[in-house]
Amino acid sequence: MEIDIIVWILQIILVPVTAPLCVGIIRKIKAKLQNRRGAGIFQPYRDLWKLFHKDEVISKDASWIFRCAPYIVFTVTIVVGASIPLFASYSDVTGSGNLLVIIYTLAIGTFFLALAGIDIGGAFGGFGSSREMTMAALAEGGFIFSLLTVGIISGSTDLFAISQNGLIQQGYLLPSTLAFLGLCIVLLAETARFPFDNPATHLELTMIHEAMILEYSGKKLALMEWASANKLLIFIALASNLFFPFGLAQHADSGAVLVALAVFAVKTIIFCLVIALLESFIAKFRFFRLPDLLMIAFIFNVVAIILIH
Amino acid sequence: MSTLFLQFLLQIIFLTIVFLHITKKNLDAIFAYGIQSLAILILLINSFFETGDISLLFIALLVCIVKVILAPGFFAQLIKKNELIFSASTYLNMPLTLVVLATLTAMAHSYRFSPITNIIPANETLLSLALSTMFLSLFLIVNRKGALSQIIGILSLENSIVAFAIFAGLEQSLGLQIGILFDISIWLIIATVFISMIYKQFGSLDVTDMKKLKE
Amino acid sequence: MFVLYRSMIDVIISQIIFIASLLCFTVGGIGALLLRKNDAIANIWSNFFAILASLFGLSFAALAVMSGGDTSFSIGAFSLPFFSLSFHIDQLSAFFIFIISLISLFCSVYAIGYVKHFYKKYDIGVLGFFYNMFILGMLLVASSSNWLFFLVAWEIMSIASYFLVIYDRHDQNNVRAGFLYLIMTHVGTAFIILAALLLYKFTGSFDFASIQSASLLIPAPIKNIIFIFAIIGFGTKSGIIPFHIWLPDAHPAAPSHVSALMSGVMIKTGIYMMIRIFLYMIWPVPVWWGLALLVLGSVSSLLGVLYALTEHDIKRLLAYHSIENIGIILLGLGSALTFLSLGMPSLALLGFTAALFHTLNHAIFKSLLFLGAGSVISQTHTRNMEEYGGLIKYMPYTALFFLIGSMAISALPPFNGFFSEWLTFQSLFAGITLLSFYEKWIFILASGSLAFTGGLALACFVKAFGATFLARPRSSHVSHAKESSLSLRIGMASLALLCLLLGIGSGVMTVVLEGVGKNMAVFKNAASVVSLSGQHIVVGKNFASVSLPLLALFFMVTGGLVIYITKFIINKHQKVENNITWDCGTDLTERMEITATGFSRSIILIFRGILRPSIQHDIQYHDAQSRYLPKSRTVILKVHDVYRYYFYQPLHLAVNAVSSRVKNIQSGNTNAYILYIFIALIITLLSVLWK
Amino acid sequence: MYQTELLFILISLFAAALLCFLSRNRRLIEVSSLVASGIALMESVAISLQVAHFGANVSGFFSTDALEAVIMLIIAVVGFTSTVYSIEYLRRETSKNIIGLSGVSHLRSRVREYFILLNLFMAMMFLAITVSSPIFAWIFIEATTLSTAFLISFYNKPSSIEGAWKYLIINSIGILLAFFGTLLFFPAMNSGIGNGLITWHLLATSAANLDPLVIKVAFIFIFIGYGTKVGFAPMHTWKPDAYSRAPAPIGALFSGALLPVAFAVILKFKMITDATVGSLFSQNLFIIFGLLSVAIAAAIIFVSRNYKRLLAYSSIENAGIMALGFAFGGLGIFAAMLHMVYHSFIKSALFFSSGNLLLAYHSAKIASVRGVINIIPVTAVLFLTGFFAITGAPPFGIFFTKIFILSAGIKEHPFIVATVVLLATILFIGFLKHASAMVFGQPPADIVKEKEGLWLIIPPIALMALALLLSFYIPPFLYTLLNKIALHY
Repeated sequence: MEIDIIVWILQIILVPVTAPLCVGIIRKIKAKLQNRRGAGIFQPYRDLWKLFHKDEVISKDASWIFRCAPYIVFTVTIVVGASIPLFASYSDVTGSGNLLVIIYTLAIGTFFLALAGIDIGGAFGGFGSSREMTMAALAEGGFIFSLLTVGIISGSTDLFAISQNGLIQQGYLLPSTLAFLGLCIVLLAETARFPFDNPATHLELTMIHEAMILEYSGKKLALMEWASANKLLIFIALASNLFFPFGLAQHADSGAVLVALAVFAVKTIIFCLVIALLESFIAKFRFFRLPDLLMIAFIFNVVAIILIH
Repeated sequence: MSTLFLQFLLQIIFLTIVFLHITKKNLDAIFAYGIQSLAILILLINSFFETGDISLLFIALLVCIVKVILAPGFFAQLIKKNELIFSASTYLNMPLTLVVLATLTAMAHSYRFSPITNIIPANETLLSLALSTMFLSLFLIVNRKGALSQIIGILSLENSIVAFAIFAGLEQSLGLQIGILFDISIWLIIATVFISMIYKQFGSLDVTDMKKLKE
Repeated sequence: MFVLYRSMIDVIISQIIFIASLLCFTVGGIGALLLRKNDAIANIWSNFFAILASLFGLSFAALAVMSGGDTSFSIGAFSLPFFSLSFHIDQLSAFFIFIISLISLFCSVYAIGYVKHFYKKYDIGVLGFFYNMFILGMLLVASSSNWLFFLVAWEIMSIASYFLVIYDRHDQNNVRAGFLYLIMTHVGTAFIILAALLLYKFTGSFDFASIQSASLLIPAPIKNIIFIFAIIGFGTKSGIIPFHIWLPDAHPAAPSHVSALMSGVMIKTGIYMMIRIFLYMIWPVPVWWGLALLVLGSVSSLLGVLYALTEHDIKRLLAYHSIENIGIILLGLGSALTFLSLGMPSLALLGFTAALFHTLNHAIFKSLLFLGAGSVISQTHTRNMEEYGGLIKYMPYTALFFLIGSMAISALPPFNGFFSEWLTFQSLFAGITLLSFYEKWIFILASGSLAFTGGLALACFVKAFGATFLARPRSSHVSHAKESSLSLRIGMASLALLCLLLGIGSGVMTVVLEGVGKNMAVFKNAASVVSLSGQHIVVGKNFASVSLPLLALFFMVTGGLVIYITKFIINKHQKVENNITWDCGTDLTERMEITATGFSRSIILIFRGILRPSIQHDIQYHDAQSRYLPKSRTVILKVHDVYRYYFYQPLHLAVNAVSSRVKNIQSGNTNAYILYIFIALIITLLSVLWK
Repeated sequence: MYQTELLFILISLFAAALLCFLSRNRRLIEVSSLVASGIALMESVAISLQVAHFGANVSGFFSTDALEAVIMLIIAVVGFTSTVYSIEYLRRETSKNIIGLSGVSHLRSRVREYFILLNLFMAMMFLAITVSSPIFAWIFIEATTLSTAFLISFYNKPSSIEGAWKYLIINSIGILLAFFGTLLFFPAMNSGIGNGLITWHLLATSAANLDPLVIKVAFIFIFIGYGTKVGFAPMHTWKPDAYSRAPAPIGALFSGALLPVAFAVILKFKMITDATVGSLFSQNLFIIFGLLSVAIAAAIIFVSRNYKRLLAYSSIENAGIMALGFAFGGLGIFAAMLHMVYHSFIKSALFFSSGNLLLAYHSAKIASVRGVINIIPVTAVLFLTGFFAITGAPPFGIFFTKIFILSAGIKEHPFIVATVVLLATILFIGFLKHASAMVFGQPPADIVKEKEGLWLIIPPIALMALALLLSFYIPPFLYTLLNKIALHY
């Protein structure tokens, strides 16, 4: 009985707790590839701790939207984190594990992030929001269709049901791979990773995600950084648990849960490795070539769906 | 009277209309109309002899007064007052007008119009000739540019209808004849007043310069 | 849910209530006309009776929808054949009466305050008269039961809304917009009349019920013609893409509470009649109808939102969004029609419920947005979003309500827009999973366009809200803007509350709407796919389930925790300093902010194949010689109106050419006139005597 | 038994004409014409009530059955309202000396001449419709042409002379063709009763033994002849010129009263031809010319530049629709008759409002009339409601009659109905373009807002109210009359 409570709590806090770790791992791998030592993998925790304790400067042009956007964006990532299959494929905490609900809840986060970007009235925020919304609008099609492919294969759009049906059946290998590729492109777009946006840069012309949170400082910046880390982990979890659904705890017993946690950790590390490798080897695309990339993702998913019958 | 004589009278009417197409001078046109009305008058008198109906004689008298004396008189007086010797020309040149006249008469005589022309099989030729005079006078109004010739065209159309009625045996009772004549006379008066007004406003009787009223 | 006992008394009471609401509208209208000498009294009179009438309508509709059962009665006998004021209100028309009364209630509350700024300029009595007649026309359209009465109501609605569109007649564009609107509506009505006549030709009557019973007599090709006429006729009124050109001109021209009613409710009457014809009157319909509706829906939704992105006039932006949402409703309807003709009534019921729910939701949030835009315009006296900015500091409540409206329209979860779009998605996904090859592709196209529409709508409303309310004022208009008066705020607040309530209570609403669907003969025996288990709405065998109340609750709890922790536990005594925004050392002018055009420039350039934008730069310099010190630089981004340029303009020129050629027969030449008579005589004679 | 009422109408009208001719006093002229047309109105209502109760009456010189009673009603109502209107209209015009006249005495004689001809014109119309013999009907219609010739050239300007001239010439040709057609109806007749008075009734009863081919030709001549008077398509060319030049009340009388009279005569002949030849022949004729009229009217309205010509073309279009109504038969005839009633009232109201526009703006050009709603608001409202009524907007009856006519026609002629609906839409667009251009927009600078004459507004408002009332409640006696017509023709 108490295993259920632990699993329930774990489901909620797992994403916020381990997200900065992933970011730390990715930075560590990138540093290694650029043969420099780089900060430890727990550096993001220290950054967050530091930011939480710094004073804050808010522009006098900002309205209440600027002030509560961080809270909303962060809460969204926690809610979504709690309602996607991480390690246990039965414990649906919020009861809304449906793919559309996930996508549109994430859209709330993007919506308020963009509004916050415009609210200060600076040039960078406005342009960041404009580019972010363009990317989000184009990515949404690919995102829905990739999850839909897997949904149709497993006969239900409920994420937990998808993650319950074990390894990908033989007949659907090609559609699943196409959908997975599509989802990876959408992952890179949504979490502002490399070909779309350079997370580390503050170069005005190129930054999308950074531009919107440029004006934040102190606790609000911490929440924003943390939220983007959470979002990264959510997408990694979605990609891993829906397309490689093995190793998830099917029923509430401590052994299976521990194994599932380990398998989840391994899968996440592999994804972080892939992302870091990607960021080191390819350059950031010009802004107006990104829509073609997103269209490719959308076409992949459409072809995937057509192939299922 | 023999049909030959009736045929002759009808041919006179036919020729007067053809002459109206050709003439250049207004005075000649009025003179032609006078002859035409005279022919109608004789026709009426002839049908009086045939049926012996006194009222026909009375109508003939009225026709004589209105059509033979009054109308030409009005017109002559009008022409003298405004020196309108030469009437406006026609739309089609002479040969073309004659070609059209020929086709119209041929059409009237063709078997297509047989149901109308042999209402009374006996004078089938007369009726077809009367019909052709009707078409010709209609074409006269279309072709002439002068206002006076158009008026004369309408009056000759009325004459040819009356001729057709006489030959097709459609005589009317006295009251109707009087009514029709009364109308024609009123119409005559109004037409002459209009012509003088047109002359006063437009300086000439040429209908083509009345072009202002269009979309 | 208690089932109301449907006794005879109820029937009579509900009839009395309905007639009472019609009477109140007429009394309100005529009274306003009589009292037009004094503006204030006329305004109060017309809006008071409009509110009273919509309350009556609301109670009647709620009663009818809840308790099921149809009421049909007729008023007065007329000496004209075929024509009788006969009403037949089944659950479907009760639902539409519910929408009409609901929105007119809040718009009338809003109008009490809003119309004040027309007081000295125009005749308020006339506004009150046409406003009441407009709503009365819509109510009659929703409840009439024979074609003639319907056409009368339809024309009353169109002509009343025409006079409302040209109400602000000092601005020449409004008159031109009204002119275009009435022409397009009239062309639509011509096609509707033709469809009605075709129905009459084969079934021998104008009455809906007898047409339905005799619908087997109508041969298939005629049904297709009727379908095409109905699409053109009602598509013009609902603003489906090829026939939409009047909508972005007419809706913004009307006073805002009227454009809210027009956008929210009037375009739904077209949808209502499409349902009435396709699903009720000429039922067994071929498959391609549903697919055609799907294609039309996806085209309308995608292009609607793309054109909305190019707009920088706030009311035109909202008008284009109406086209987009009509497209979404058509997607629901199209999927319902396809499933029905393929013999899957239960899935069709799902699509139908989705369409009805989105009709209700769109009516609510679109009128909320228009009312918000109206109060913004009444304060800033301009519709150009480039001259707004920073209004949230001057009009906080309006900003909040506009934000709720924008979140609802971009289908963000806690609000009602999300749930109806979710249902539409479910019916489209069901289509994808179950259907075979070319139907499946159309369903994929439809869900793809719905997905992109969702994303682009989100971008468009970030632009609309951001450019209007956030950052610093970009023109002097904003500085003297004040918060809108009480009645305006009440109108908007209740609509915003409704958005939230319908979002949270969407489970209950779906079951009610399914009841409305089941009441129709077509869905009589359809098993309902959507079931309400506890708080979850489950579609199919656990195909998809969502429970908005639980999600919202979880959202509130975590949000509260996060705020509590970060604000009060971690670093409680944190100093917060107000300073200026980062400006890289230059002085921060309002030119630095993003403008509406700037915001959507990237999306427009991405979709330049469809939109064909034309960008015009011009720079003025201080003096002729130096090219390096530009005084001012303006960028005008215009989108090429494809429909007007390629279809409506040539059509107008063709008719003009023909009529100017026909005009020449009136050449002024008397001889020519007589020649016409002569030729007419000869030709008729010969044609008769030829044999 | 209605002889007395009928004679009473005619005597009162002729007496009024005579009085106007004799007296110099303008007040007397106006009052006498008003009284005469008032009497005509009351008497015709009485007659139609009697006809509704006791059925048709054929007595000697006069014969009034259902069709005549309805047409008499129309003439009386339109005549009365236009007399009322012309009194105020002429008073305004003489004060603004729009009538191109010099000198006051000359001016008073023109007004006198106007009222004489007006009374004569109404008397002739009453006679034309109620007389029992086709030839007399022809004579009196010819008389209407003559009496109105000078009314059209009332303003004595070159363009009005031109309009009157064209009216005179084209109508005279039409009337003569009709004369020939009427004569052709009589060949088999006179063998029977010698030179007795050939009446409609007689023609109808002996229709069987008429020679079909002759009757066909005769009906073509009748249709083309009287069609010129009604204004069917190829023969309509005089209408826009005459209506735009004639004073507004005369235009109202033309399209409101003269058009139904000529139409009624054609209908009477149609009844006889249908009896001999079968109804198909006349239906085709009506359809072809009706469709042509609607098409040409719709096209030209789209580009017309003068609002009085606009109303003329609208009359042509409505004549075309009435012809289609009679051609489609069954419900179509009932609807066409109702359409005739509505059209006469609404078109006259429109003509009166166009008269007001002319008084305020002194020009008939659409381009020079702007912002009427600010200058003469009541006329603007009247003009706009008249426009909506005439093109068939619901509260007014024309919407219903158009739908009934189309529904009667959809059975056999779906394509014709489709084209009519299309043409009606083009006409609506054209008309709306001009109406909204005139009513809204900025008024030209030199036009000053003045108080509108009370008596200039009351007649059109009365007519519109009557049309609105009739579109919802048709009085029983009118209903029985219309049903009789529907059965009879």
